[in-house]
Amino acid sequence: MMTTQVPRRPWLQRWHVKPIGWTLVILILLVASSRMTGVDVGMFFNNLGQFTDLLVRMSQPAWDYLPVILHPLYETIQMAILGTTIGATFAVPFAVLAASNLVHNRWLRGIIRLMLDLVRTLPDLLLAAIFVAIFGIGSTAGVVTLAIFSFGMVSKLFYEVIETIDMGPLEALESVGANKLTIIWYAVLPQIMNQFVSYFLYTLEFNVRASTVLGYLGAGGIGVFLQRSLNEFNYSQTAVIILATLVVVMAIDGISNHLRRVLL
Amino acid sequence: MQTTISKKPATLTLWRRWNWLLWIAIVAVIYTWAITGLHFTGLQESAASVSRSIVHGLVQPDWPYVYNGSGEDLVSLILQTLAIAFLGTIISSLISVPFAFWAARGGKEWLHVRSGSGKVVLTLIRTFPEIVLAIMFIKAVGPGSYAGVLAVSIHSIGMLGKLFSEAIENMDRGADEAITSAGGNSAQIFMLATLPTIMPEFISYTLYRFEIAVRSASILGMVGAGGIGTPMIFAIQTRNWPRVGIILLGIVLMVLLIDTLSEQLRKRLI
Amino acid sequence: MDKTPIISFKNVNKVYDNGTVGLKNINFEIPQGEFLVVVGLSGAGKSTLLRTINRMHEITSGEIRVEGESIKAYKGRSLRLLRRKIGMIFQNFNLVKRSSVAKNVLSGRVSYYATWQSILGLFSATDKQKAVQALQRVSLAEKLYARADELSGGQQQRVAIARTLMQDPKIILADEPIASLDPLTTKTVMDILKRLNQEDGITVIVNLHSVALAREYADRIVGLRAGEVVYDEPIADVTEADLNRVYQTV
Amino acid sequence: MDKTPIISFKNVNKVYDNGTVGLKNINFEIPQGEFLVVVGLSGAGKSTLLRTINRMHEITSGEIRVEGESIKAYKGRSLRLLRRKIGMIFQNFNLVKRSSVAKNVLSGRVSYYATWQSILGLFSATDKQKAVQALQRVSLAEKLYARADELSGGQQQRVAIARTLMQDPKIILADEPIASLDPLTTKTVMDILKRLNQEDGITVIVNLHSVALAREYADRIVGLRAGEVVYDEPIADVTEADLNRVYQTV
Amino acid sequence: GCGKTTASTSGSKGYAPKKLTVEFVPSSNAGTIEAKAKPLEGLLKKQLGIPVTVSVSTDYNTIVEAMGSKKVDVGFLPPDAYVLAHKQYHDKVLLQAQRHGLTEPGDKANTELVDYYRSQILVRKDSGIKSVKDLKGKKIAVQDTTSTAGWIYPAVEMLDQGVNINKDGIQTVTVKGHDQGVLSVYNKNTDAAFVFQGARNLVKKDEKDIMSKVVPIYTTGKIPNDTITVRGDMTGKWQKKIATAFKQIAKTKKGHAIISSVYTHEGYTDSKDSNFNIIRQYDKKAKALDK
Ligand SMILES: Nc1ncnc2c1ncn2[C@@H]1O[C@H](COP(=O)(O)OP(=O)(O)OP(=O)(O)O)[C@@H](O)[C@H]1O
Ligand SMILES: Nc1ncnc2c1ncn2[C@@H]1O[C@H](COP(=O)(O)OP(=O)(O)OP(=O)(O)O)[C@@H](O)[C@H]1O
Ligand SMILES: [Mg+2]
Ligand SMILES: [Mg+2]
Repeated sequence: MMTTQVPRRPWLQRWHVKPIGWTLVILILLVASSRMTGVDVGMFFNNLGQFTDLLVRMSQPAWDYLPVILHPLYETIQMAILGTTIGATFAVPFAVLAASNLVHNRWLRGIIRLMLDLVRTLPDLLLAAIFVAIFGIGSTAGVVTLAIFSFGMVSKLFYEVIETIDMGPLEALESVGANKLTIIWYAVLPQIMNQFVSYFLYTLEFNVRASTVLGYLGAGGIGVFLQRSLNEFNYSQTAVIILATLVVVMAIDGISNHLRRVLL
Repeated sequence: MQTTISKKPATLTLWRRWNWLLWIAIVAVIYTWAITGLHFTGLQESAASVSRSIVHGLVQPDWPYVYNGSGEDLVSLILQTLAIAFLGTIISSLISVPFAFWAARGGKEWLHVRSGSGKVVLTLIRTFPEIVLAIMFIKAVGPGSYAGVLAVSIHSIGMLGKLFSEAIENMDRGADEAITSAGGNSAQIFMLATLPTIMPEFISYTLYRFEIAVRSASILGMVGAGGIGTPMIFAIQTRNWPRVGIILLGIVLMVLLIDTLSEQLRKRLI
Repeated sequence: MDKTPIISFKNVNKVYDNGTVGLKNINFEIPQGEFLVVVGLSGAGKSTLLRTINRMHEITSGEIRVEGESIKAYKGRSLRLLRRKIGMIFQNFNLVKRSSVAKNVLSGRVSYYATWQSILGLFSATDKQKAVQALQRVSLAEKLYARADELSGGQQQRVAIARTLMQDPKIILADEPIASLDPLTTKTVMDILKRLNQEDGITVIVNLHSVALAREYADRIVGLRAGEVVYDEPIADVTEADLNRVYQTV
Repeated sequence: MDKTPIISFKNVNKVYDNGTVGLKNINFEIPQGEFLVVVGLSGAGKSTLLRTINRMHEITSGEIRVEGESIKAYKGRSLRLLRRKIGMIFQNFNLVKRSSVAKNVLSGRVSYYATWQSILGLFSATDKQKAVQALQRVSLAEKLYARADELSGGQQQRVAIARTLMQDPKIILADEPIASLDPLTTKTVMDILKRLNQEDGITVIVNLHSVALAREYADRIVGLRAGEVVYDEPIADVTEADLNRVYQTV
Repeated sequence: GCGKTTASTSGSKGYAPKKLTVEFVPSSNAGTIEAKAKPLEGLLKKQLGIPVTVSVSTDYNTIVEAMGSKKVDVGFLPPDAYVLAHKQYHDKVLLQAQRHGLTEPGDKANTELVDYYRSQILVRKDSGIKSVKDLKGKKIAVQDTTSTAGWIYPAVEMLDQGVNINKDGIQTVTVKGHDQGVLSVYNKNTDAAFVFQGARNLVKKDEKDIMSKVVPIYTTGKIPNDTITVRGDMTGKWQKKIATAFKQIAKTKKGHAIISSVYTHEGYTDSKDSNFNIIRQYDKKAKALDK
């Protein structure tokens, strides 16, 4: 009795066309990229000692350097807070306009999205350079750079969140006879508030880390000191800078994790 | 008919009101600190002329730089940047998976020691400046894009691991339960239920990280770890705006292309 | 006294963009104050039918009249006024989970306010009392300040009803309001609807899966199959056999 | 022939970490081959009860025996063997949405394979045929290669049943298997469970909200309220009034 | 790519490369630089007869570290970086680059080839600051404290002139890049700036009137030009071979065109470690200044 006919699979599935195709494409890309970048696995492991050399030299942080970097570290945090706030504030209306479930006008949405994409593509290094040229060395350039960078990042994260919200309450309000703005206020914002907080803090953290790079171009903050310690080969100072940044990042991460749970 | 709004419980009212005020106060203090702590510079006298030459350079880009067959033109370097970002992202996305499970908060874990330690490690990796990482790898494998690949691979673990672990924390455990109740062991649960369920999010985050890696590959150029970054920084430092213009154009086109592709991929895979 | 129908369908057709036929040549009238139950298999077009009445879905051809006027040309403000007149209760409640019950209930009244007022939450004291009363009607006044997601399913459903009451609707559309509720809550919800119908004279249209409930509460039952009306009888004439016919697969 | 009970509860208590009492002093036995329906209000502890039987939830005190053996000490392999013996059907199906129906169904058989075999998908031809047969039993063989998320709710529920069949279970636990299904699909699903019970002699325990269905399908009905058994009668003795008592609010 | 080039096959006599890795980092006084490596690769390969890879970095830390870990054989190092590299890893200087000398006013290039450059203190012409003494109580734009031309030389020489930059009421503003120093004076954000001689040329494209509005009040002594340095363990034979190769390249027409346009090098002269004692002296004085 036990011979039930197993139905035939469609051709595509039977020969695993899609998975095999994808694997092939990725393999080809991997091989090509490895060629292009000269990847050599053996060499890396042979020279692991050289890799850890710097870590060893960093292993004794020069704690007396800490007072020196406290002020720039504060400056970094302050710049990050302002930059993120400005960027995120502007991101909200643009994210709403870019969300396909709220704006049905394809053209408007397309134009807004293109704009957001363009903003996002600008490398922060270039932005920093340009704003240093316009505002001179100092925090203004840093804040503006971080603001634009955050704007690009948050707006994208944000319209993706908006697109995943539950449309039910929107429908309900629509059926009550509410207009667009009211609907957004009552049905959209409450749903995305906690994600917003989470992404805001995530961007803040990103920006604190980014300042270590922006300093290289004179946009203020801790980066100047990172570069100086590297140029003096004073890795025990580098270690202090990294650890101090770590504390800040962990604090933000902790707040974010906590809020995510509380607001959920 | 007269109804009055029922009174809320007194303590609750009190706490809710204070709660709210407390938050406002904290936020106000933070912003006051941030604003007063920075000293802002206004527009420079030279801002107008500098902006003009920047714009001028951007609208009259250095076209011959696009391709000249030397392997050091825009097209080749952008391809190299893509290669660095691609390899780096793929490697880090694989390494991130175990890290993510390490850092994801589970149900009945004692004081969250495991996940807590995982989170700290991921934060440390994320905070370790990419530049220092690149220097370390250059010491190990010499200057060039290989060092860039390694730096991106390791650095990305910090962010991908975090995003992955949050995805794991938020995932729907239903399918896991089903396999558990069918008597599957943890490896089987992972392969047959967890992984297929979580895959779309992993892929989506990986694509997102790829976009970021492409942009941050320019930072690596500063220390000679390959890619389009080095010429861009030289051009900025020597105020060669037409060159900056064409590089920017290249990066914009590249990122737009990646965006479109990853959007398509995302749609197809999820 | 001959009642003029509050809602009338004339040759209504609805084809979805992907070609699915949602409604096919619908023709019937609903007199003011009726308690109408729509039954039919999953995918029969019940939700579609309800949603065309307040223009949440557009119809492809034909005409729907509400209070004697064709709703086709309504736009902007006039459409919002139509919707204000028609309360809708959704199968999955459609509450803003993170907002308080009070806020959810008051949001039913936004169309009576200017945008800025409703955004600033400047509801009149009268309306706040009205909200409490609405919650009292569904026996839920004590949950006024709870967050919507702290409530059980049945309680959420009742909040949704209270929200609808705030609109002062003349018509209530309820799309499977009792799916996945336990028998006790089911009865509560259906009783509330019946009371609104009888005490306030609101016309009620309910989609249901349960034939037993339909027979218990309806004045009249309409059966749909594949977008067509296959059954339409006042409750006195409904027989079990008839209803089972509606549920036969096509 | 006196049947030894396949499952027995002795003074079982379950208190959740947050202090909620899930089960309170539960004492009863389920003979082999019975079709038991558990009814009760939302939050009464029905799901909790079911989940303690295959140790998806741990109990706080008391003893549960399956086939005469206390399941308390089971660990690792022995626990997996216990779970293999007990099939569970979830209210929300718990399918891997992105995997094919075949894969979902076969995954019910993992406990018969070594880890590496199941991971590589190396299921035997016999088991593949078994999967087809299981799907045939729920009339869904033609969907073998469809992705789970392409199916309607009722179809997904049936896939979940087929997956359970693959386990060759002696006991099936079904947690509200028909919530939000239409009457036709409801009947299909319940009929399948009944057939498994009668033809294969599988002991079936079902949580239900619908008293009508309980009376139609059960051999015996157990009523829970606030974690306690407040009703326990063979079907012959069940009266409508009794059941309504179970649904009274406390 | 840069394969398994420099496997440490150093015998008793030292390291003889089978494949040469060269890294370049621009010196601070280069007005135009390009991130080009390939042309030099070709030229060197022809001269040396072994494969050559050239890479570019904007930051000298990596190059010193990579030479330390024997991943780079030859580095184009600025003088301060050379001093550090020598101290840490005993790298050896072979050559110094030559550039055109500059004449005031207007930093015009003359025909003389020199292996040094200088640093300047710039002020606005209309500021009334005429000498170093006038800088007391003023605001000065400086580069990072590791910068030879943007900090060490001018600061030390100011002290010789009796003005202590860390006292005397002087406020310093650290800027990034010598162009920023010039601009901060031009924009009146600071009263003076320490920059390398010729830095005004960087902003000439953007601000046409820079030469007339911003002028030097002081020019420092000679700073050695950037070096061509090799790993300390390289055999003497190869050191000589590499030095000759570079000099040879500078002499050919094609080679000269390339090193001139890409690295603004006009030629190379032999160098020795003692040429950099002057840098070490200044470093020491600058350190004392910090205290
Ligand atoms: N937005 C849509 N686009 C295309 N087809 C749709 C859409 N919404 C519904 N349909 C289809 O129209 C038909 C009627 O759907 P409708 O939602 O009205 O059914 P229903 O009777 O409410 O069923 P249920 O009891 O499952 O809610 C179904 O075949 C459905 O697949
Ligand atoms: N993980 C948990 N932690 C704490 N309390 C829980 C948990 N799961 C369930 N409960 C509580 O235990 C009680 C019994 O829950 P259970 O899920 O068994 O109810 P049920 O009878 O299945 O209800 P429903 O019909 O709504 O599914 C409820 O009060 C519930 O809130
Ligand atoms: Mg429906
Ligand atoms: Mg339950």
